[in-house]
Amino acid sequence: MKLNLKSLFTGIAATAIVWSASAAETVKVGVLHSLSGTMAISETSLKDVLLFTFDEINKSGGVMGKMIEPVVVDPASNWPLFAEKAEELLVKDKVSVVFGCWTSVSRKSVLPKFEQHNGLLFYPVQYEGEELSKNIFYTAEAVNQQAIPAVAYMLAEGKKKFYLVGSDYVYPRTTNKILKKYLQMKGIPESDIIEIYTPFGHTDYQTIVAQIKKFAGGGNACVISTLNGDTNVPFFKEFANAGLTSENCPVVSFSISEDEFRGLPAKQLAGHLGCWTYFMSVKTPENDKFVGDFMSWIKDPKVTGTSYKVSGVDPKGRVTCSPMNLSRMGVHLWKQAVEKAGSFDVDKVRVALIGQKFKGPVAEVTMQENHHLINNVFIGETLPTGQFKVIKTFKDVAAEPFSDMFLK
Amino acid sequence: MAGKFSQRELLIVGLLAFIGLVLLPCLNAFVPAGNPLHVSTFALSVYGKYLTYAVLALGVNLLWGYTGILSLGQCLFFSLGGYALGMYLMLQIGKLGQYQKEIPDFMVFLEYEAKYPATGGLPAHWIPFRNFGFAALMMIVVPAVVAYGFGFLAFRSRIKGVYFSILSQALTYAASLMFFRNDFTFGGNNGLTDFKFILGHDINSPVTKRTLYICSGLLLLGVYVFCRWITSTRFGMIQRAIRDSENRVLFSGYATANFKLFVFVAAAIIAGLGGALFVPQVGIINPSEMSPEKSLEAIVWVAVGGRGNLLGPIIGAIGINSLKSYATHAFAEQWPYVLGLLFIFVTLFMPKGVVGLPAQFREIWRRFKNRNQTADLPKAVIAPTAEAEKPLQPTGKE
Amino acid sequence: MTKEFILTVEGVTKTFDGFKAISDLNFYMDTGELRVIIGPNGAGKTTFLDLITGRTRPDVGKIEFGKDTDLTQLNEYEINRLGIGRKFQTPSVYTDHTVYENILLSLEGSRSVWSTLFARITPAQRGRIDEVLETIGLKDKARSKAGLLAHGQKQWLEIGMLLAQNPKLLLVDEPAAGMTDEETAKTGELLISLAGKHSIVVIEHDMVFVRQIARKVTVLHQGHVLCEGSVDEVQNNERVIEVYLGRKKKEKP
Amino acid sequence: MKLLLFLCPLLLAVASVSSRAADATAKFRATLVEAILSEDVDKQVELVNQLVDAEDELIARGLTAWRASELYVHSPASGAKAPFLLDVQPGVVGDSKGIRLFDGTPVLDPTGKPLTFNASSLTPVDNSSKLRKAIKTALDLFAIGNRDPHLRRDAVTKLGQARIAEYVPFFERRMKIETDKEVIRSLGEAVALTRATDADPKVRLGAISQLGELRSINSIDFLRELDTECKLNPAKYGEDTGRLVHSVVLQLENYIRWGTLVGTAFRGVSLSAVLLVAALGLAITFGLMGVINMAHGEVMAVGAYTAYAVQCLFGNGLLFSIFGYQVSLKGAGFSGGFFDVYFLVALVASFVTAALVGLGLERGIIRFLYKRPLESLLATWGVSLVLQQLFRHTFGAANVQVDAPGFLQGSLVVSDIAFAYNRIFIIGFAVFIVFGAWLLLTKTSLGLQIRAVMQNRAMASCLGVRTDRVNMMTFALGSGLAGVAGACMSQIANVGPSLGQSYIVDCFMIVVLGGVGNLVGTVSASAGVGVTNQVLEPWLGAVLGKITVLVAIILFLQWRPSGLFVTRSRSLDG
Repeated sequence: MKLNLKSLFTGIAATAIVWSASAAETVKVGVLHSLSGTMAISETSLKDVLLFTFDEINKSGGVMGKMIEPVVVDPASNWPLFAEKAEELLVKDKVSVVFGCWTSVSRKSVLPKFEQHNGLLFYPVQYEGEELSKNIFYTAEAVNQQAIPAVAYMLAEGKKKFYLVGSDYVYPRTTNKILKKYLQMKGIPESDIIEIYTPFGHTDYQTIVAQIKKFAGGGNACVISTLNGDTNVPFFKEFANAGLTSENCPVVSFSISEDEFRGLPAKQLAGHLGCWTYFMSVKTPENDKFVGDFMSWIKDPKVTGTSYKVSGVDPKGRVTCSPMNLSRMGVHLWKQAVEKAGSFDVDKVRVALIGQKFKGPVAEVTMQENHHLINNVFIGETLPTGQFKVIKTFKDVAAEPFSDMFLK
Repeated sequence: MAGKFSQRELLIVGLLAFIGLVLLPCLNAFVPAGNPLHVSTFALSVYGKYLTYAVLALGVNLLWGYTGILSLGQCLFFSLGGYALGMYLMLQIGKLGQYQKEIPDFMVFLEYEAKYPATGGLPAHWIPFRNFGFAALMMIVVPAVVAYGFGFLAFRSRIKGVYFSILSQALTYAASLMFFRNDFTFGGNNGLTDFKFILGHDINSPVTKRTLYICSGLLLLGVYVFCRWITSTRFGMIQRAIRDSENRVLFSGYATANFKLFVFVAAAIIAGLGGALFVPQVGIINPSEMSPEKSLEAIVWVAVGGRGNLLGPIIGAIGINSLKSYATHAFAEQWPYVLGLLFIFVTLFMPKGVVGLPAQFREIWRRFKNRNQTADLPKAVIAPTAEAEKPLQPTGKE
Repeated sequence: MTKEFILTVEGVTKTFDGFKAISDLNFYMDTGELRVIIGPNGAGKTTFLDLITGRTRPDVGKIEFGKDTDLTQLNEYEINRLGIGRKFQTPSVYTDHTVYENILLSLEGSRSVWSTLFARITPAQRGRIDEVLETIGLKDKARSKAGLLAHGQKQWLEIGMLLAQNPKLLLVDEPAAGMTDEETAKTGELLISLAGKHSIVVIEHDMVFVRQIARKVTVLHQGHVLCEGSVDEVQNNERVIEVYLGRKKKEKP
Repeated sequence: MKLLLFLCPLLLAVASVSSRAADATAKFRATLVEAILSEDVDKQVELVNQLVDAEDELIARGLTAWRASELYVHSPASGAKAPFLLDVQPGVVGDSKGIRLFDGTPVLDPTGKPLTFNASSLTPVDNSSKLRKAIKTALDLFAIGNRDPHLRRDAVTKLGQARIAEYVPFFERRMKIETDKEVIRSLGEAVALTRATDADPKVRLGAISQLGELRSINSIDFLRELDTECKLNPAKYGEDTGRLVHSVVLQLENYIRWGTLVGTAFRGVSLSAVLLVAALGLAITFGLMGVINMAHGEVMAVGAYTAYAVQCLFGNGLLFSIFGYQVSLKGAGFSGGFFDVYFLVALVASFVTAALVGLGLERGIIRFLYKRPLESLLATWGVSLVLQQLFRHTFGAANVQVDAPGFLQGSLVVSDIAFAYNRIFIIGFAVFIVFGAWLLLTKTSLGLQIRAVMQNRAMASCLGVRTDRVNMMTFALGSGLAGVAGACMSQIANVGPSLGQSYIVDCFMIVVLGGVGNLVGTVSASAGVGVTNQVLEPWLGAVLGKITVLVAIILFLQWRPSGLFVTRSRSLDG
């Protein structure tokens, strides 16, 4: 936790000693999340939850009796560096598995490395699909576990006009393409669907909000937002100031989870919708334990059984969210598969992972043959507290990465 | 000041070239993996990446160090070269993609088959990139043409100094926004990735990687020799004259715009070639490589290594990137402090960069001795401002 | 050499942000002439040179070189290539280059990108450089950086650069500034020796120097020609005394 | 004020001679309480629907609080559950009394003393979108009688859109006693809209032409549909109606075009103001001093984080860590108007902090680099790396939330065009700081010295100006302005470690486009870029619009290679 030179160096020295001394009792696991650069804003929380999960598992005896030893690297939101770090983890550190990546492009950049070196990557963030690698397990929500249920819900609520706004990159473009097809299948005419994109880091949403206001004038309109994390603040501030509310034009966002809420004007977002496979507010004993354990871990973050020094954990206003939950479940699924296979060997673990079930905080998930999960999907309304209130649950939705499979 | 290599330079460059081009690949190919002398294929491909960065840095240096043109858009050319080769590599994947179709995956799910039915989904400008020769030509031509067009406009209307820097930044920013768009047919922000073959060889095999590494080394050597030659001709003198007093050159009857344009295009081609070798080694090219910060990073390498000479940029590019590779693993949370403070330190205390250090030590030593001899002299301090008023000198000059 | 104007300036006006630096200026110069231009500060002397060398363009008026080369349409380097060389008020040499290189870059000859890349120095050029270095007395400094020269030596070097170029028309802005009396005299001799072969315009403040070299003097005042004539004529002209000589004492005590 | 609002009907109710009215009120209140305590959403909706006719302010308050998640349930150990809302009075700090919905009396503890509660420690009663919709309709009808004319107007407009004939008598009754012009207009609009398809042609025609006279934008969608319908089926309403509808549609479309034009102009000006505020600091440090400060964006972030810290200190307290040591500061716990003052304090504080950071930067690094401007780029880039990571480790990698003070929320609506208050504020603020900077630079002796030093450092120094000090002050001033800009940006954009990165490219572009060293240029450049951007965006979309602006800047500099306003110099390489 402390960041001073002395502890830094003792940390390095200690890590080096551990590498040489206790290699037999530990298993190395890679954490590949950006801790600096533009993506650090989202990925840092995932690093935290992974370390928490390692601690949780180590406390209960580790994986097949071995302590998980994290190897944390910083690919710095830089895609070529992602590829380099992935290969370094696999080749130099010889980690048994890697948990990481947030953006699709980062996953795309490391994918060849995992295939070449037969590594194992768990990817925990909702994405556009259209990909399936034998070396990647996608605990993330596929389009049919997030966008489609959300839009189906809006249709059921009687919405007839859809304004699709997104950041100009592949995930929003692809998701919206699929949604557009889906909406047309459901009988929404093309003229009632508007698709708009803004550049990365766009800060001026005046024109778009003015357009939405006009669009929503006749009623029965909603906004489907695939704006990525950072740009939501200017968007929602503008949205609220223009007098638009969740009553006259609700917004469904796919990139805002509880964690993003920490930087958003939650009061102005109240009533808008989100769709995820996990909400912090869901009341189950498992979730209470997860949230409670995580919150107490934050206060004294460490990884039991290793000398890894945890640092850079933000102590204030922490929450749990879907990518965090999916990250954690990934670790547990891997642990179970390793124990079932009786080996850390990637090929054996890969086989053992299929059909693996884990009772997560809000649902029991199953790893399918297509490397994606069967999971519950929740639609939630945002509360002024920055939490979601579940208003609709879809049980056991099987993720399908390829859109032509579920649009038929 | 003839265009000949001095013996010392020949020795240093020869030695480095031998280590880089012969020794390391041999250690990789012939020493077994367990041996402490073994250089892993992974390490080699990372070094290969550094070498392409060093190529880029030499281009930046030719522009900035020698001609005084600070372009914040060099990575645009780097990326254009990369995209040219990337397109070829993309088409080499063939049916091994997710969809097992002839066209790249992103074209399948963006429904290019419906958009460009005549060509089976391939936009017309992609077709010639099936041919490696064409792609190789394009990684020179495209950066050159873009640089020529932009440079022609800018230098003709005598945009200079910081105006030029900001303008080049605007150019690369606009280009990156353009490439981010899926409609631009280059794969949007995911860019081009998941390459499988190059010239029929498996791109991930150790032999290919070693070959790519050696190619990068040869390219660097070639660019070094080119820069060495160009800066030692009368052209090189005019370059430096432009840097120091452009108007005087103009009044001596030289059309400075042409000279600057030549250097700008040359630097763009150098960057493009570097980018073309960068892509197969890292396995991805996407628009964020064009973002202004990346170009700025290249400037920083040159400044840290020492600009206005040829060894500095290479040392800077390789040194900083090695440090970054090391630090992002060793101190994942703290490395920005390390790097940031290093830049500040270098700027304040090493105005001539790493290559200027020996001279600086000599200077300190001289002052130290002087102080011992005459007590009246002011305290020996490293006074950065005093040394930097004069532009830096190339060291290769005898 | 036929008797024709090498430089014709007619009806030229130049305004900077409302300030008339040059107004309705007429100026004619014979081939081979050595002309001195004097005038108080702000009279437009340097602007006048700027206009000839293409650094600024006139609002209206005609500037011709030789018979019918219109200078107002040309660039600095094009004008230079016609054979018009200029020495600046503050010495402008290539500080990072050696004295030798400074002269080399100024030598007469092609100035295209390709020729600078591939041309080799011919023995004739080498001889010419030596000759120039001899003339300006910097032979022993040939290998030292121009930036390290003394002020006067820089002035000489710049004159040397002009010579190397072998221009038809030399424009020399305050060559004697910062020189010792001895150097000044030497400069004067050099300029006189050049006259005839070259046409020379000298701008100068130092009246001793002007007396040494001048045959014909033009007095500029507020952007136009106040009077023209020999040194004595000019010094006895009442208007010149009024506007210039009176002031000059204050300026150069 | 609110207390008064709430007491009036209470007193009235108590004093009412008619016990029937009191009975009715009590019955409605009981219904509301039942609805709140019910678990079944459909039943809740049904019960809420019954409340529409209750002319009871307490019920309105209860419903409003329910919808805003500010309604709580008191479950005493003995006795029934009692829903209550908090009696928050503006300006009062600390806990507040609870008011029971059942009868408007305070919530008491077993000993009979009123209990006090703190909103943050209570769990609000659940609501859902379906329920909120029902609440909204009930409140809409309530709202026709609301004291706030804005709310009244919104309610009328909304009800008018529904075009339910049964509402018309309510509207007309209200029109007789209504005093607010806007509301009367809305009432007229609502009535006309509802009657536009009346069976009686005379009523119909009158209503339609009235919509035209009222410039009723709200009815354009409806009228367009009607227009198409009339064309397809002329017999249905008759040709007269068809013709009239068509002309009214044209009339309204014309009006909307004007509105769009004004709207675009406002958006353009407001974007210009944002750019100007962001670039002004840079115009001083870079434009005047020639320091290429790549950490300018991070100095802005310092300002924004200062605003965040001030907000927390006014509110619930601030928690952050310095090099791993956690620091927790207690907040003042203000709310309402007192809390809103934080923003004004934050503006000043952000100037001071950022100026101090700038001062440190100047003393520590930049003063050694005045003769090497390009190298200041390298060092300050290092600074920006360090600062970004420092923000991450101090305030967390996630964005932090800076609330808008009450007076910057919402918008001013003038003839159907919305002018958001925060935008208006930024425009005003831009004018203010540009004017301030201009005054400082031209009318004070410091300004004189600054200009002297910037033009010729050596000369100014010879003339006895303490250039060292002036450099320091100027850089601190530029940084301070950047800090204020950051605080200002917190109102429209996010506050996070990479806040600066999103502005730095634009800022440099603006300063260079305007002409280095020229404040007028900076103002003109931001105006040009802002307006162009907003004019282009509706046509080309945000991405292509931005690209076009960049290309336009490149082409513009072809024409004026040294920016809009050129600073002349006579030296050869000036």
